[in-house]
Amino acid sequence: MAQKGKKVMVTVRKPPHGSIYVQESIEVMFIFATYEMDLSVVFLDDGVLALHPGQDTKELGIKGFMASLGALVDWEVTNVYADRQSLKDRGIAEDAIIAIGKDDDSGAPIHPRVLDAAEIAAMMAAQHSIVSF
Amino acid sequence: MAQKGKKVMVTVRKPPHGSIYVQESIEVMFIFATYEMDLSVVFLDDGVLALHPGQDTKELGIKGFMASLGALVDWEVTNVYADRQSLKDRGIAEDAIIAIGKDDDSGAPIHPRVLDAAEIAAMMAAQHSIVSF
Amino acid sequence: MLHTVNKSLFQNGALENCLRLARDGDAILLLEDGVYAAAAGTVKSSLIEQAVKRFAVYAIEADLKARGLGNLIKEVRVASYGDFVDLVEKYPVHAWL
Amino acid sequence: MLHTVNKSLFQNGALENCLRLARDGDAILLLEDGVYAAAAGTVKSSLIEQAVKRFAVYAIEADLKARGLGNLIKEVRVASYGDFVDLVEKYPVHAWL
Amino acid sequence: MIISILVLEGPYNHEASDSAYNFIQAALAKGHAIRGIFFYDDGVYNVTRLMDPPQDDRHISRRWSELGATGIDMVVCIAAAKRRGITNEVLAPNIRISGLGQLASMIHESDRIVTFGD
Amino acid sequence: MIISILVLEGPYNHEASDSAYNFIQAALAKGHAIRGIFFYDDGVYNVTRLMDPPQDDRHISRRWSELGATGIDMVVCIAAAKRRGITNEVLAPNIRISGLGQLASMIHESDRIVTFGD
Repeated sequence: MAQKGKKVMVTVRKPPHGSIYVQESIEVMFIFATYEMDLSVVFLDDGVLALHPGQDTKELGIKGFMASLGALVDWEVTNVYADRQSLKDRGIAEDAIIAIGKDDDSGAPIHPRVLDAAEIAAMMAAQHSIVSF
Repeated sequence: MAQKGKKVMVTVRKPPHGSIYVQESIEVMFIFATYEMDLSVVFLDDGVLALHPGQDTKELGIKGFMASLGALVDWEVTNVYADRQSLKDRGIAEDAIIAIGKDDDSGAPIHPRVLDAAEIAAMMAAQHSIVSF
Repeated sequence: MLHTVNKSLFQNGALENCLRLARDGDAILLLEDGVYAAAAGTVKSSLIEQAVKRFAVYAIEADLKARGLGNLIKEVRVASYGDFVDLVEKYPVHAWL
Repeated sequence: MLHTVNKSLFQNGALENCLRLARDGDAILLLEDGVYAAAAGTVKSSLIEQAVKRFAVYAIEADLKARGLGNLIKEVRVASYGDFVDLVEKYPVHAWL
Repeated sequence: MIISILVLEGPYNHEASDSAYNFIQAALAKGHAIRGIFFYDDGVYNVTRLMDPPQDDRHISRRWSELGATGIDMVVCIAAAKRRGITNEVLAPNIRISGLGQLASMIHESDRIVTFGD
Repeated sequence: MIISILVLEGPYNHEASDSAYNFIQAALAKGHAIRGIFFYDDGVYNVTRLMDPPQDDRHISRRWSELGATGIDMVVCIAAAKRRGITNEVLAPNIRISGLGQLASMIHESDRIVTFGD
């Protein structure tokens, strides 16, 4: 297919739960992963708050999307990144961020990969298309 | 009427044109003024940008609400205030803010009255109800 | 007065705007994305660390849990929606949207 | 790359977030409430005054007029929607919503 | 105490609807009266009977209708609703479309008004 | 160049719809092709035929329908639309409801995608 490998990025910059953007961005990731795309996902700015450990929306009375976020890898969304500075500013330890799936063989949790701003900027510059939330 | 003189405030903190909040807040002011209320309106934070001189939404292709804002006094919305610091931060000279009507007798333009934060805070504390945009 | 703040302080100025106008003895209720201000150890924690000296600061528990926030600035009072109702009974409200 | 920013810089961190990741030679387009960043003489003007040294900065004319902004930081380039289209043709876009 | 509620944002997209609902439930549990709930700005989207969320999520317009069934006055602003396409054709039960004057009346007849928005 | 557009906010409430429309008009005037316009998040509210703005203001869903009549593919996300109550019952002409896969297709078949939101 001519389009195979077209580089597409989804960026998530909004905080979770106060609005639906993060949840609906995950629905986009799930679908994009089934298409012939070279998909990357970047959580930055308030978007990294979606990776905060221990989130539980039950008392809010809303379904939430933590289950979906924890299953990104199952849906073939594997190139997932988080911005180092955004985590640091928000007091989230890099080794504490939530898992987005498990390794098929070892069962070990898979986490988003933490990158510096310059690495993310370079990756953004290399995309064919970026969709942002 | 028992409720006559109930002190009600409308605060406007969002910037104009990027969203409809300022416009729909003006519709609230117009209606509230026809009820038995002691109505005050305060523009603060990005809300003061609605008072910027020279606004013209024609090229955006949207109707806008500058005509309504310029006719507040005609609709009996007369206690209108703007926050001094918010204006200063945004580079808007106090004597440049738009008129919200004309004096019936002299025809002189009537402007929102510029107040310090402490004066606005005291006024807010004295309200029965505040509706915010 | 009771001031409600529902925006993330990392991205939006609402909390700072609120603190500029709030008066000694006022109460501030953090809800929705506003509860991130209650977290200890962030680049912006000093805002609420200072605020608690002048104001009673509350954060909605259901919103804290939704966001996984357990390590809070210690003077922040965790509040139920029922506590929110009690605050509204005590004070007139301004929402810093 | 072309970065679009549509939020008021007085209330929202989007422009600062954008400037942190933008790379030399990138273009930044201010639109909607984002055009307030182009105004000279505000408490935040230095953001764009510095940015123009590294980036080509544009502001949508219809948005400037809607907001009454005439006194602009002088290196900011006033752009029509047609200019916006030309920028999109030249660069891939990221919207800092 | 008599309370009225102003909701300024649409369902699901912003938490405002949920916060308002949770607040109202707590107020009723404490024996307070809700004089009315007024939907304005994008808040008018709360009341369409056509919404059809996933089965395992809350159904926001149905929740409002159920509150309306208990006698709470549920009002949608006609001007805000018209421009956004919320009409009697799609209105959920126990909710009415009326003018901003109803918000003024709610304020007159309440001890407090609490605003939920974005 | 072939362009697609993603609209994430509802009409009137945010300027996103207007910016998108003005951008598209300029692109068409320059001879570019619009592969499609995709409405997502609150953007799904753009397409209700029931909207009825004041006579002297623009009619946003009618503008989108007119663009659809020229052959531009206008797609509303079904999942986002369902939870918000946008169904075929209220859909304006020349616009269709479909899945997020249509957004993926638009990206595949376009040189650029431009996002308008809040």
